[in-house]
Amino acid sequence: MSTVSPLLFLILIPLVAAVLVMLGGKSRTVSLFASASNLILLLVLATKFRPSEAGFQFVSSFPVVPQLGINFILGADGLSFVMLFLSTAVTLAAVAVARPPVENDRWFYISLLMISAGVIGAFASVDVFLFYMFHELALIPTFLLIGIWGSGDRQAAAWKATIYLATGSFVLLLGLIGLYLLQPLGDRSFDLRHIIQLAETGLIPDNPIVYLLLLFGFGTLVSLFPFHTWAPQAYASAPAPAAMLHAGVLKKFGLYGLIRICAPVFPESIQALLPLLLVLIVGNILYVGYVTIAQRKLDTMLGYSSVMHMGYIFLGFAALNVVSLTGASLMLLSHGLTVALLFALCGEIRERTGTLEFSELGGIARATPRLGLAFGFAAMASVGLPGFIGFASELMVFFGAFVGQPTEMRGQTAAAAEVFRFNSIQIVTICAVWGIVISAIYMLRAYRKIFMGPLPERWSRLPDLAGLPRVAVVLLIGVMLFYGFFPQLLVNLVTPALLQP
Amino acid sequence: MQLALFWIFSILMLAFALGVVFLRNPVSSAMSLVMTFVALAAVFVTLDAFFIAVVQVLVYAGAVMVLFLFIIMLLDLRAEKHRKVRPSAWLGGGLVVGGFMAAISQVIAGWSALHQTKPELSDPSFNDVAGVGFTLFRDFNLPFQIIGVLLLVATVGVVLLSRKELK
Amino acid sequence: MSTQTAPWIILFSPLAAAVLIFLIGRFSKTLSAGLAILSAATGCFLSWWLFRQTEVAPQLSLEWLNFGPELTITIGITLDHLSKVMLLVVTTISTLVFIYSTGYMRDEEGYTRFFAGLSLFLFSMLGIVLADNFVMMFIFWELVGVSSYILIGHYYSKDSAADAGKQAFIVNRIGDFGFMLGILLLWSATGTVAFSGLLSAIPGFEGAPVYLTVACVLVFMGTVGKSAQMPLHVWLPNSMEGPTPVSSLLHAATMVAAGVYMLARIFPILEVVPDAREIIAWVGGITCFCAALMATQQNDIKRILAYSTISQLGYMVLGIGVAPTSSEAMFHLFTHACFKCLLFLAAGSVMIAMHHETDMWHMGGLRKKTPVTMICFIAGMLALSGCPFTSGYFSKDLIIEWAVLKIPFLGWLAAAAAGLTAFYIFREFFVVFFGKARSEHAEHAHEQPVSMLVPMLILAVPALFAGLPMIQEHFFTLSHPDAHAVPHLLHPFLYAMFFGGAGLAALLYFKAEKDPVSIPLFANRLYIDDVYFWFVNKIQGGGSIVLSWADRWVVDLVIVQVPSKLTWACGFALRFLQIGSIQAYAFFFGAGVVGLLYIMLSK
Amino acid sequence: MIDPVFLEVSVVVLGIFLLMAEAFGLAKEKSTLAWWAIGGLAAVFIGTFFIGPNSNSFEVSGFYVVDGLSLFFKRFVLISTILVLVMSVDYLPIVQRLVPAERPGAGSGEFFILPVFTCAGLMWMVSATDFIMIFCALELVTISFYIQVAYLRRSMSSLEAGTKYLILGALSTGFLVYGITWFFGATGQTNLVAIREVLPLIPVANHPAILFGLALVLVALGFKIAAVPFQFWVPDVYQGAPTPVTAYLAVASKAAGFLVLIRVLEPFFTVPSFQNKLFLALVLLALLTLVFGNLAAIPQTNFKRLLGYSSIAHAGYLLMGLAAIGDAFAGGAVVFYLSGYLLMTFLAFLILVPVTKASGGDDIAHFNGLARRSPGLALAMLIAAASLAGVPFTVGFFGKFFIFEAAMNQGLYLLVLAGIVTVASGFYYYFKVIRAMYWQPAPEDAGPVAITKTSSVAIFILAMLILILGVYPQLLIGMLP
Amino acid sequence: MPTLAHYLLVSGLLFSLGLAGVLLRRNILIIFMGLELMLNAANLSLVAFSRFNLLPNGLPNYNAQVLVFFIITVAAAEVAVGLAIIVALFRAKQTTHVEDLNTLKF
Repeated sequence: MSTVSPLLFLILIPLVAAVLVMLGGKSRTVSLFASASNLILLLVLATKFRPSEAGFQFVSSFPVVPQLGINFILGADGLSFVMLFLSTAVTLAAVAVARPPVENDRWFYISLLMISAGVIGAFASVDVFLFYMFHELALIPTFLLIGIWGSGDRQAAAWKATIYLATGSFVLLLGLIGLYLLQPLGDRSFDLRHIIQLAETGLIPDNPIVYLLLLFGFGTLVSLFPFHTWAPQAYASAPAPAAMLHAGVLKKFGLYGLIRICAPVFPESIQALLPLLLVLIVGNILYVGYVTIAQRKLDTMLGYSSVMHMGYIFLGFAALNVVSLTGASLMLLSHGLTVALLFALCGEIRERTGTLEFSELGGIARATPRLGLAFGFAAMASVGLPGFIGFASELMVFFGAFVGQPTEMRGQTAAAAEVFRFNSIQIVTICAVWGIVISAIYMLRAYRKIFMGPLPERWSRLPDLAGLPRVAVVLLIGVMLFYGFFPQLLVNLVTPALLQP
Repeated sequence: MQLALFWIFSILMLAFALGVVFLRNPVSSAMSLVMTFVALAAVFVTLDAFFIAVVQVLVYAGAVMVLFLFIIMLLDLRAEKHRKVRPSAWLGGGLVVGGFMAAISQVIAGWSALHQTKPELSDPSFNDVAGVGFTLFRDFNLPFQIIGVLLLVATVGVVLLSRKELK
Repeated sequence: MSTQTAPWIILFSPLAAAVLIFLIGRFSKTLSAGLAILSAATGCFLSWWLFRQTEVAPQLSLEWLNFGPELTITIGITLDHLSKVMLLVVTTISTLVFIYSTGYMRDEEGYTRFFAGLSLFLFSMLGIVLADNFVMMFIFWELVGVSSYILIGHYYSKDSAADAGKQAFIVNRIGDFGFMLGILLLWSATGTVAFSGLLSAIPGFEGAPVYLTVACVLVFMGTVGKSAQMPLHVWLPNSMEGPTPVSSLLHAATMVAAGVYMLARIFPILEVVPDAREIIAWVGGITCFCAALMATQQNDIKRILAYSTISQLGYMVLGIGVAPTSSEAMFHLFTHACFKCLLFLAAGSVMIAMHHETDMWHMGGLRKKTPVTMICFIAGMLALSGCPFTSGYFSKDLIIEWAVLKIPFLGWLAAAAAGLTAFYIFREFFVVFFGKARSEHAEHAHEQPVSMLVPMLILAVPALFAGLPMIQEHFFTLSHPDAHAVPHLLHPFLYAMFFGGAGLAALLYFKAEKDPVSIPLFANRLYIDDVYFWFVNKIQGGGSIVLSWADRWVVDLVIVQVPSKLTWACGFALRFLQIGSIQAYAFFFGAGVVGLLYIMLSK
Repeated sequence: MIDPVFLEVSVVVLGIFLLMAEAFGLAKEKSTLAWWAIGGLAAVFIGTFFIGPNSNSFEVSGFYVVDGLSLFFKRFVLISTILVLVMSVDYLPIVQRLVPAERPGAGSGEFFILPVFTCAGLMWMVSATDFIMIFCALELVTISFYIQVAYLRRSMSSLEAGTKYLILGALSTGFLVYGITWFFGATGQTNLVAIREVLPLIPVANHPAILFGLALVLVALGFKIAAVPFQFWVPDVYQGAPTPVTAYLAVASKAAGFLVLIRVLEPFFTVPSFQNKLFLALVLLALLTLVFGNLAAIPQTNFKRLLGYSSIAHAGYLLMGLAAIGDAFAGGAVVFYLSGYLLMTFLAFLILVPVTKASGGDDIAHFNGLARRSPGLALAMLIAAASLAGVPFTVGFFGKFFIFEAAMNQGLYLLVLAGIVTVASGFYYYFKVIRAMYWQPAPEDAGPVAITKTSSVAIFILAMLILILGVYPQLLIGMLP
Repeated sequence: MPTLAHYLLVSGLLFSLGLAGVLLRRNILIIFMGLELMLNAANLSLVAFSRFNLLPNGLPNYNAQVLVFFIITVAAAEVAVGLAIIVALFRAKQTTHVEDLNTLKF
C-alpha cells in the first residue's frame, strides 16, 4: 500500500505539462506529447492489469485528513480502467483537434490539461472525497474555455453552466457528507471499498434522503431532466475540445458515481424511489428527444442529443442488474467517444464555414468527402448502429432494463407473461426503445441538412479533413468499431467491478 | 433619607439626560450632559463609591465635557435649524428604545433578589480609594497596562487626526 | 472446404470486399468492381455447393456478449433448408446485379462507393439469412437498413435522393422499434434469443396467448418496416431514387424480402399463435391490394415496379399468415426475386437508354430500339402478372388458394389484386415499348452493353420457369390445399383476372398518347404519404417546436431563470438595507439587539 | 524559554521604538519603519515557538491564558500584521497622497506603527479570559482601528468610513459594557474561568439576567465579526478604509472576535438551559448572516465592497461552525476556516493594492483584462477567488467542507439548506472577478501592473499555501490546537 | 431605602435615553453624547451591583469599580479620538450631520 501507484503519473503528466506550458513550453507540442504519453502509459498499465482479480489494483494510499477518513487512495478496477481509457483517448483527440487560438493559446491548453487531469484523477480515485475533488478541478478551466474561446452567446452559457454545476456539485457534496455520516461512528471513511463493505454488512442504513441528494447532485452534473438546461447551451458555445472533454468525459462522472456509489449502497432507496427516477428518465429520453428534433443548429442539437442519451444510462442504472449496469457502464464509454467525435467534427465544420445553422449549410460532403464520411460514422454510432460500441451498450441496457431489478427478475416476468401487464420500468424501456427512432430522426436530419443535397457555391472550396484532426477522428472511429465488434472484452473488464467492487 | 436623595439625583440625572437627547442647541445638550454626569456622581455617592464619584466629576465633567464644549465652540455649531422631523425615524427609534426598555424591565421585574435593600458594609469606614487602588494595581495590573497603551495610541491618533490641512 | 467454414466465408467475404474497396478502391474502378463481384461470386458458388450438401456439420458460433445463462448473444450460423435456399437467392441475384452494375454505373460518380455499399449490403443480408438468433438478426437487420440508406442516398447531392434515404432509414427504424420490443418480450419470457432455444421454449408458453401474440405482432412490425407493408410502405417507392441496380437488388429482390424471411424463420412460433398470424394475413392482404391500386396510376417506370413490389410482398406476408408452412411464402419470395429483379434490371436498361428519364409518358416505341430489353421485360412481366405456367403463376396462385380457404375475403381480395397486377404491368409495358416515341431521348434510345444484357437474359430463365413443378420441388416442399376444398370458381376467376387486366391495359394504353384514365386517389397513393407528411411536419415538428420552446421558456424558467433571478433580486433588494445612513444602521442594530433579547429572554 | 507576557510587551516596545524613530527622524524613508516593524514582528513570531510550558509567573493568571488556541491565534495575528505591513508598503504612495502633510512624507510613518499596537491589542485579546481584560484589549484594538480607518484625511470616503465605524463601534462598546455589567451582576464574576465554575450553581432566578448580559455581549462580538444584523458598518467601512486596514479588519479583527466569542460562549454550552437558547440565537444569526452576506454581494460592482459582503458571508459560515460546536471537529473547523480565510483574503487584498494603483480604482471593472496585463497576478487572483468560492484543491474548499460536515452531523439542516443557495451565490460573485480578468479585454495602452518585490513574494507564498493546504490540509490541521 | 432594582431601573432608563439619543439625533456630537450616556448607565449598574452584592468580607466588589474606572478612561480616549475624527470630518465637509455622510452605500 505504501508504494506509489502508477496511476499517479496519469494525473501528474497533464499537470506537469500544464506547468511547463505555463512556464513557457510550446503549448501545442507539450500538450500533445503529454496526452499521447498518457494514453500510452494507460495502455501499458492495461497490459499489467489482471481482470480476473476482483477489486482495485495499483492501489496506493496516503492520508489527507485521517481524522475524517479522507485519504488519497488511487486504484483502478475494470470499470475505472474503461473510464480512464475514455479520458485519455478523448484528451488526446481533443488536443489533436484543438486549433490554437490566436491569443492566449497558453491558457487554452492549460485549461484543457487541467480538465484532463481532473477527470483522470476522478476516475483513478478510490476515495469518494477525492473523486469529488478531482471532478471539480474542471470547473474553472471550463468556465474560462467557454467564456474566452467559445462562440455564440458564450458568456451567458459559461455562467449558467458554471453556477449550475457548482450548485449541483455542492448538493452532491452534501450527499457525500450524508453518506459519510450514515456510517457508524468511529468507523467512518470516504474509502469506497470501506463504504461498500459496510453497505454489504448492512452497517449503512439505506437512507432515501442521502440517496436523493446524491441522485440530484450527480444528476445535475449528468444533465438529468429537468436539470439539463445548462448542457445544450454550454456545449453549443464551448470550443470543440472543451465540448469534447466535457460532454465526452467529464459528464460521465455523475453516472459513474451513481453506478459506483449509489447502486451498491442504496438499492432499497433506488427501488423505493424508482417511479421518480423513471419519470425523469422518460423526460430525458422522450421529452429531450423531441426537443432535439426541433433544433435548427448542429451545436445545440448535439448538446440536446447528449442530454437525451444520458437517459439510457440512467435507465441502465435504475434497473440495477448486472446486464443493465454493464450496459450503462459501456455506454459511458460509447457515448463519450461518440459525442467527442461529434463535437470534434462539429468544431471542424464551424472552423470551415463559420456557421452551424442547418438552413445555411448543405451538401458540403461533396466539398469535404472525408469530413462527410467521418460525420456519417459518428452519426451512425450515435443512433446506435450495430458495429459500433453504442449498439452493444444500448442493447444491454434494454435487455437489462426490460427484466427490471434483480429482485423481480425471472419469476416476476414469467408471472407478468401470464397476466401480461408491463411494470413501470418495462414501460420506460419501451419509451427508451422508441428513443432510437427519435435519435435516428434528428441525426439523419442533421446529416441530410449539412452534408447532403446540392452544394452551394460558397461552400464549394472548403478544405477537407486533414492532418492531426483526421488522425484523431480515425482513432476514435477505430476504437468505437473495435469494441463494437468485440464488446465482450469490455464486459469481461467491467462486470467483475460491478459484481464485487 | 437615602431614598429621597436617590430619587432627587436620579430624577435630576434623567431629566438632564432627556435634555441631552432633546435639546436642539448643542451647547445646551452639552451643559445638560455635564449636569447628568454630576448627578450621576451624586448617585455614586449614595452607593458609597466616593472614589468613582470623584473620578466621574474630574474626568467626565472636567475633561470630557471641556473637550465637547471646546469642539462645539471650535466648529461653531449652532442650534439645529428646523429640519423636518422624520416620523419614521422617531417611530423606529421609539420602538427600539421601547423594546429595549421592556426587556430590561422584564429582567428586573422577574428577578426577586433585586428587591433587597442595601446590605451594610462590614467596615463602613473602609477607604474605597484604597480598595480600588489595591484592586487596580495588584489584581488588574495587566489591564491597566493595556489601558496605558490605549491612551498612548489615542494620543498618537488624535495628534495625527487633528493635523491641519495645509492649503 | 467443410460445411462449417463455408457459411463463414460466404458471410465475411463481402465484408472483406467492402473494407478493401473502402481502403484501396479509389485507385481503380475495375478493382473495386472486381472485388465486389469476386466476393459475390464466391458466395454464389459456395451457396450452390452448400445446397448440394445433404449432411451439414454442427455450426460454430462466436460469443458476442456473454452474461452467463441470463443473456448470451452469439454470432452463429443457422444452416437449414430455409437458409440454404435464401442463400442461393441472395447470392445468385447479387452476383448478377453486381455484374449488371458494372455496366449501369460505368459513367456514374461514386463508382467505388457504390460497390463498397453493395458489398456491405450483401454482407448484411447474408447475416440476416444465416443468423441463428434474434439479436444477430437484428444487428444485420439494422446494417441492411444502413446499407440501404447509403445506396438510396447514392446521389446525395440530389435533394430527393437524400430525403428518400433518410426516410427509408427512419421508417425502417420505426419497424425496428417493434422488432426490438418483440425480441425483448420473447426473451424476457423464455430467457433466450436463439431461434433454436425459442422454438423449444415456446410450446410451454401456450398458456399466455395474449403475451405471445403481442410479442409476435411486435416482431412482425420489423417485417412491416423492412418489407414495406402498410402502413410503413411509404419509403419503398421513394427509395427508387437510388441507382436502379440498388432498386433491383435491395428494394425488389432481397432486402425487402428479409422481413418475409424472418417470419419464415420464426414460423414455428407463429404457429402457436393463430391470432398473430391472422393479423399478419390481414396486413399482407390489404397491402397487396392497396399497393396494386396505387401502382395503376403511377407514371414513373420504377415507381410502378416499387408499388408492385409492395403488393407482391403483401402476397408473401399473406402467405405467411394463411399457408400451413412457410414454404409457400418462400416460394413466392423466390420467384418474385427472379422476376422482379429482372423487371428492374430491364427498367434500368430502359433508363440508361433514355438518359435517366423515368417518366414513361416521355418514352414510347422502344420495342425497336431496345429489343433485348423488351424481351426480358416481357419475361418478367408475364411472371409477375401470373401468366399461366410462368413462375409467378404457381407461387401466387398457391398463396391465393390458401387465403381463400383460410380467410375468404382476403383470398378474393388477393385474387382481385392479381388482376390489378396484370393491368398495371401491361400498362407500363405498352406505354414504354409501344406507341410513338414521345421525346427526344426516346427517339435516340439504343440497346445496352453486354454486361447488362447477360444478367438480364440469365434471370429471364428462372423468371419464366422456376415455378414449374419439376424445378420447384428441388427447392421447396410445398403443400397444396385439397383440390376439392378450393372453390371451383377461383381458377377461372384468376385466368379471367389475368386476361382481363392485360386486355384492359391493351385496350386503354396501346398507342395511347397520354393517360386516358385519371384517378387522383390512386395517383396520390391513397393520400397516405400526405397524411404522413402532415403528421411529421405539423404534429411531430410542431410538437417538438412547442417542447423546445417549453424547454427554453418553461423548464429553464422554472428551474434556472426564476431561482437565479429571484436570488439576484433578493440580493438587489437586500443591499438596499445598506442604505449608507448611520442612523438607519443604528436603528437596525438596535432592532437586532431587541430581537436577540426577545429570543434569549422568551421562555 | 520566553514568558508569554513578553510577547505582547515586546510588540508594544517595538511600537514605542518605532514611534521614537519616527519622531526623531531615524528612518529616512518611511518604508524603513515598515521593514523594522516587519522584522520585529517576525522576531516575535519566532519567539512564539519558544514559549515555556508553565510560565505564568506574572500575576496575570486570572486574565490571561496561554493555551494552544491563544498561541495559535497570536501567530495568526502576527502573520496578519506582517502581511498588512507588506501591503502598506505597496500602499504608501496612496497614503502620502491622501494624508495632509506639512513636509513630504510627514504623517505617513504612523501608518506602519499603529498596526503594531493593534497587533499587541489583538494578541492580548486572544489570550483574554476575563471580561475586563477582554474589554480593555478590545478597546485598544477598536480605538486604533478608528484612527486607521479614518487615516486618509483627504479622502472623504475614509473619513466617512471612520465616522461610521466610530459611531457604530462605540454603540457596540456600550452594549458590551452593559452586557458585562449584567453578567457581573448575575454571577458576581467577570472571569470566564470562574463563570464556568459558578454557572451551574447559579439560581434559576438569575438566568434572565445572565441571558440578558449574554445577548448584549453577543451583540458586541457580533459587531466585531460582522454578523447580521450587526454588520451594517462592514461594507461601508471596508470600502472607505485604506486597503491594508480593510484587510486587517477583515481578517485579524474578525478572527480575534471569533476567538473571544468561542471563549465567552464556551461555558454556556455546558449548561443545557443556556445551550438551547444560545443554539437558537446562533442558528438564527448564522442564517441571517449567510443569506444576507451572500445575496447582497451578488449585485456588487466594487471589489472592495464585494469583499466586505464576502466577509459577512464568511462570518455566516463561521457562525454555522460555531452553532455546530457540539461536533467534535467543529472547533477545529472554525479555526481551520479562519486560517484559510486569512490566506485567501490577504491574497485578494495584496493583489487589489497594486491593481488599484495601476488602474486607478477598486471596482471589479478595474480588473478587466488583468490576465493579459499580468498573467501571474491574475492567476493568483484566480486562486484567491476560487478559494473564497470554495472550489476544491484550495484551502477554502476544505474549510467549507469541514463546516458543513460538522453542521450536518449536528443536524443543522436549515443552515445546510441555506448553504446551497449561498454557495451558489458565492460562485456567482467571486467568478465575476475571474470573468473580468480573463474574459474582458484590458483597457487600451494598459501595461503590466507594477508591484513591489515583497508583495509578489507574499502573493506567491499565499497562493502556494492555498493550493498546498487545498491538497494536503493535514499540514494545517496538525497545527490546530 | 432604595433597592438594587431602583438603581438598575434608573440605569436602564439612562441607557435607553442614551440609545434614543443615538437613534434620534442627527448631529454626530449629540449622538456621541448619547453614547456617553450609555456608558454611564453601565457604570451606574456596575457600581450598584458592586455595592449590593458584597464580597464575603463584607466589602463592595472593587473589581466592578475598577471596571468603571477603565470604562471612564476608555470613554475619555474614545471621546478624544472621536472628536478628532469629527473635527477632521468637519474640516473636510463643513458638517456634523449624519445625513450628509452617505456616499458609501448599497
